[in-house]
Amino acid sequence: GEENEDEAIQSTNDGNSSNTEDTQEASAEEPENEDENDSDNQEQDGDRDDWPDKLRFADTGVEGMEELQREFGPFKEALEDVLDIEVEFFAVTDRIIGATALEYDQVDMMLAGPSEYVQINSTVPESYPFVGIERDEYHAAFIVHEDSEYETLDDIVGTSIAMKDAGSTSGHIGPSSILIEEGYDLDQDFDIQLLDSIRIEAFKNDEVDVLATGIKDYHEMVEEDGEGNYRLIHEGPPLPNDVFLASPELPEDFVEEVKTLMIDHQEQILGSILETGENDKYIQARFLEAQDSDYDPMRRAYETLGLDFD
Amino acid sequence: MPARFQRPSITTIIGLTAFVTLFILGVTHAQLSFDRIFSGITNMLRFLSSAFPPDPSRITAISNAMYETFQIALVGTAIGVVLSVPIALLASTNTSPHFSIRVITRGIVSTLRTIPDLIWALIFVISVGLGPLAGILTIIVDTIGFCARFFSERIEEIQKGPSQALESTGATKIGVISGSIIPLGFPSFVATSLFAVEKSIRSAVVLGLVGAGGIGVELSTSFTLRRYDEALMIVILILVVVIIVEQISSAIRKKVI
Amino acid sequence: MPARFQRPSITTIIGLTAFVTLFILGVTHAQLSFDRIFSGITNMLRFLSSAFPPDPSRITAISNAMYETFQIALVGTAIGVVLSVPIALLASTNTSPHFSIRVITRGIVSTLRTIPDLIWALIFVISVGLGPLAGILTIIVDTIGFCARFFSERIEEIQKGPSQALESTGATKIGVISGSIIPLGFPSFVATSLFAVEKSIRSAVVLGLVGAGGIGVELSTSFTLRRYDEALMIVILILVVVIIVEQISSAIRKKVI
Amino acid sequence: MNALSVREVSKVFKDGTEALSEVSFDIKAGEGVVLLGHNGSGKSTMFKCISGFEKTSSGEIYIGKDETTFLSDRKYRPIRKKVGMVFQNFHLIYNLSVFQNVLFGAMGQSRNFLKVSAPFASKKDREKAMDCLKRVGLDHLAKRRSDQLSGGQQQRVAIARMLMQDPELVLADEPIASLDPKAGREVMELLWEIVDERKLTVLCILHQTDIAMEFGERLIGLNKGKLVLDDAKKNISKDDLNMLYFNVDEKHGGIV
Amino acid sequence: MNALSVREVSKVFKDGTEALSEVSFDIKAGEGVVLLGHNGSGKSTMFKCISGFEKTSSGEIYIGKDETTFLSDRKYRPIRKKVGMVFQNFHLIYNLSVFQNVLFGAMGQSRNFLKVSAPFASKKDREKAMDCLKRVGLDHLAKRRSDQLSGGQQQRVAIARMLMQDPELVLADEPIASLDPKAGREVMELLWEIVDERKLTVLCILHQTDIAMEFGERLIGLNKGKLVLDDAKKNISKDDLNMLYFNVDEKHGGIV
Ligand SMILES: Nc1ncnc2c1ncn2[C@@H]1O[C@H](COP(=O)(O)OP(=O)(O)OP(=O)(O)O)[C@@H](O)[C@H]1O
Ligand SMILES: Nc1ncnc2c1ncn2[C@@H]1O[C@H](COP(=O)(O)OP(=O)(O)OP(=O)(O)O)[C@@H](O)[C@H]1O
Ligand SMILES: [Mg+2]
Ligand SMILES: [Mg+2]
Repeated sequence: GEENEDEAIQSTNDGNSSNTEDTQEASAEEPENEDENDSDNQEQDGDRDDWPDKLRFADTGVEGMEELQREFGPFKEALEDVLDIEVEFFAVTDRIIGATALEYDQVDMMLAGPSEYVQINSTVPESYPFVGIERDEYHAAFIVHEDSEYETLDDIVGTSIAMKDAGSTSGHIGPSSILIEEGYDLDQDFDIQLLDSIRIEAFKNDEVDVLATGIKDYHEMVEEDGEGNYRLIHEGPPLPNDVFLASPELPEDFVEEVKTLMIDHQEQILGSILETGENDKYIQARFLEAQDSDYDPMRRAYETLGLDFD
Repeated sequence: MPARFQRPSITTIIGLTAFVTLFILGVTHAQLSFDRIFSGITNMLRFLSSAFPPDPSRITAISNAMYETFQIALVGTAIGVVLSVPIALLASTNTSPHFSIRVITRGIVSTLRTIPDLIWALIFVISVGLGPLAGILTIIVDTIGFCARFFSERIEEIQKGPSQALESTGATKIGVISGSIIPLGFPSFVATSLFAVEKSIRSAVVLGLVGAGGIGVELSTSFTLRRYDEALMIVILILVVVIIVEQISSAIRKKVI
Repeated sequence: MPARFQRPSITTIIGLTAFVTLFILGVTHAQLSFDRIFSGITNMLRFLSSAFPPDPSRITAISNAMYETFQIALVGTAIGVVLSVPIALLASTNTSPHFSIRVITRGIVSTLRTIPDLIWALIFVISVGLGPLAGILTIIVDTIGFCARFFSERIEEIQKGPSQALESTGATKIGVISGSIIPLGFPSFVATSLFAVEKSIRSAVVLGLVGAGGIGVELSTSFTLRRYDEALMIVILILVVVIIVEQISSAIRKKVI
Repeated sequence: MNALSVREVSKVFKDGTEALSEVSFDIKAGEGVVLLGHNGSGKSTMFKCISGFEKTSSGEIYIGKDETTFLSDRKYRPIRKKVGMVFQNFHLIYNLSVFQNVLFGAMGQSRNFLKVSAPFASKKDREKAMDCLKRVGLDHLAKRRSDQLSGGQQQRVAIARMLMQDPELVLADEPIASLDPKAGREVMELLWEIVDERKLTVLCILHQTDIAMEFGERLIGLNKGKLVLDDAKKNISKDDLNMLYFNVDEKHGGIV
Repeated sequence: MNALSVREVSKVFKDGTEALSEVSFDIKAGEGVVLLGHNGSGKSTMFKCISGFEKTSSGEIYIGKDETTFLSDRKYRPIRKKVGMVFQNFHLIYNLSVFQNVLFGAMGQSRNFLKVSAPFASKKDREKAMDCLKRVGLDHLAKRRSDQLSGGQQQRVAIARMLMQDPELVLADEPIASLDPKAGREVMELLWEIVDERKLTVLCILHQTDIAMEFGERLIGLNKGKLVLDDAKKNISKDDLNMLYFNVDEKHGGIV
């Protein structure tokens, strides 16, 4: 079946508009493709009229795959190769813009973090996830200095905690929801500072007592400064997967097709993501099907944080 | 003999008092304790040393990003500058056709400037989609907010003598503007415009916002990955471009000043 | 009779060609299709309507944040402006004591400007800790990068006649500067400084970075939560402050222009 | 017909300085009149009021048939076109060429700016500009930037610009103050030649009483903002002239 | 002793204009000399070279005993302090008061700027500034912003500023061009009074040949950048003077 799917999408690529006549014109112009799979093509044209001829793909800077933001070439090529459709890739550095672009049909598919997905889904309720990236070691952690007296979460009541920016999965929503679930009052019990990209330096310089962030940051700090400097006092449960999500404007059978292809070719695609990065050792990743319900815990975290999107 | 000190006007007194009060409040608020500066200096050196030596391994990729950014910044700024000139003329006391037009134009320019880049990026992404075009539009808006304001300030400072000399020949407003205001303001316009180019390059992050890539994304990725030596390399590259732009500015100004 | 067109110099030709080429490349690169702008206009209106009417429910909290930001911005900018004057004098052709000092000062100012706020925030947090002080220091650096550059440009444009008149009395460099350069540049300095205040307020996000709160954090939180009506309220508040600052600028300039 | 009519014009500046008080005079078309007065007597202010750059505090000014007091800039334009001015401090566009500055004199002729910009001006205009420069002896400096001229050369450019305008009424504010004796005399001859040949009207501020007496058929004198002399040359004695300057109280100058 | 010595000074501007060619003259201390010449003959350039604002292309200039050709700005300062200048276009600081502008004349006296700023100057300096203003008849305008003066009044402020400086050598570039006849005469008398009483040296550029002949004990004449006249008044005939202006070829002005 693999081959078939492949070619099916290829034919979509040829028929670049919503009516059959156009499709045939286009096909006629490129007899090469027609030769390959003539009958199949004719048959499927009917329900593939509405398939896009170009996939607008945005990446909102998923944690651990930041490299993809700037070195997206191989990934884009792999995707084009696998899906056999032209892919327009946008590295968007702000999740709000990504969400808004999807809402206003300026983008077809996105790679987003769990927290982003929840946000986007709340604005565009019909958007849905179709492939998740499962990774090792994707959870929030509470880090203190080795020589500090803090051992448990109870000890850090009354201290200052550095987190990332509002809405970050592992650097805000994750740790916050842990604290909430443990029964603390975020406003009363801690001095939480959202320091974004200077959180680690601020922590290293004792500006704050505790750093609550993704486990990846911990590994990085250990790598930089050696063992024995930092201590984990609490690790949260695994966070939901990063997701590829689809715009409701895309035909569902097309998304289905893409999903199958991606899962089938995951080594090639994941390989292309990791090819450029240096942090691949933290990403023992694989693709799997994603459900909207996977993100309900995230939603609850948002709710308990009082960050609801009207 | 004039008195040593003129009695300051009520407005001056109120203004000064307000300034001094706010300043002192601000200083208190900031708990200024400059001694910390020295205590922290070793920390700082340690941090800075993590950025040395700059890491040139990605220089080709970075240069390409820079080149792309430069192109887009150039287009956006050039269009912005061209649009700024008429806007500035409408906004200046001495060239505006009417008081109300002046007030409205000024208001619009201030608004362009006040609305953050993020919102502009949003607006343009919504209307024209992701990509360089949205970036260019954002840069155009930024440039107008900046240049129109500075052009207008300069226009108001131009001595009125030469303009009156042209007016006295029966010249139209446009004649006076093209013959006197523009030539006399030219050195300053050049400086401001080339500063705007530089500014657009430096604020290349906005291109990242709209998915147009560029040097801003490179820099912020280096930061997120805490590769400070790579970040330093990028900063150095930007600095080189900034200095080149400044040199061009000086060279042009030297001819027309 | 002078020729209609002067043969442009080689540098001019090269410069122009480079500009035009880059501009065209940039336009092509951006796939400029301005028709997209019009097709997207309904989208845009829909988006904008989601911000109307502005939501004033958090007005007290917002105003407080604004007030804090204003104080800090004022302190930082005031100090930055004061430091910019001597730096600008060192960096200007007509006032610098020596060619090499000028080049070095210019280089430093360009560097201050090129190093992104984020890095400054990092550096100052490391050396003086989190809080308003780090914010003030970042604003000071920002202000110097901007004001010193613009002051210096204005200083170079000042006519040399009046300065020569003072020099001819045997005045020292400092005398000439205080007696001629500063008074003649004053209107422009005022405008630039008050623009810098405005700029510091608008770029208040940096205060958020160093844990000093302020209006920037409010704005970005409103964004994250997609509460555009609240964001609009904040933008309106900033706009009010920006316009007030502009009015003050005009009022002072009117007296000294 | 009157080329210029000044009726009870007063001008009080914001700070209370009364520069002109109830000055009235008429100048007939084709007359060449000299305006005299001590420093600060209000001569330049009079010119600024006539050309509308200062609003009068009271009184009316007619240029030809047109009342100018309440004219908008737009309505003033056709009138200004007829009035050529030479300013006391020249007011050249310092970073443009001499040639371009002179060409700008023709600005009133066309609403199209390109027609008076050196590269695009018509051959006729360009030749005329060179002609005007030649008349003030500066054709060899046409290409020079105007701030690279000597003081007298700049004044000549200002005169050439006025000539370029083909005005009907000339207001010249000390047009020969910076000129050498020969050039000064020649400029005066040029102005009066215009009056004679083309029947233009010239009102010229001068401090050189000898030249005033030589050229002006009629002399007008201001003192402390008041009109104190207005008569044909033949009726004016040396003493009358001296009175203009010696009657100045200490509030209005007078050197110790 | 020579107050000023100019030795074979030439000045060629960047664009090739030869403004001065091999000009030499000496002026003895206590002399009052008038410098004449047609427009563009190089008079102002001569002054700029003496005060060091233009570098000479060749030749030397001595002020008192000091060779000035290669002096740095810092070394020039004590020399400039002794040389008072009145510029052809006044060069006032337009947005400061008349009083402040005059006070600035004392800048050479102190390294402390506050001592010449109106609010902090010593009583003595303030009184002296008022005195200088009184001598040019402008004490009543001390508070006025200097761009709100008439042309002649501005020129008087420039003269007052020079007086404030207490110079040993005065270089006055057409100091009476914008003054009315009485004021002009009074300023010339003032200058020559200084020469007589305080044994100062004055070099004064004039275009008014009658005043030049009346005041100058000695006259120097430039023509096309060359020294063509340098003699005591008694040896100079009207014709000599006329030659200064009539010998100008079309390349150097001459009005058609
Ligand atoms: N910056 C300059 N570049 C080129 N030529 C110049 C420059 N400044 C002056 N000149 C030329 O040098 C010559 C001498 O100028 P200067 O100002 O000394 O004349 P002057 O004798 O003072 O004349 P005037 O009586 O008109 O003031 C003139 O021909 C003038 O055009
Ligand atoms: N903007 C102003 N504000 C206040 N007073 C002014 C202003 N402009 C000029 N004056 C005063 O008005 C009076 C007349 O000035 P005006 O320039 O008309 O004199 P003038 O006759 O041209 O003198 P001059 O021969 O010196 O050029 C002067 O006393 C002057 O100080
Ligand atoms: Mg006058
Ligand atoms: Mg001269």
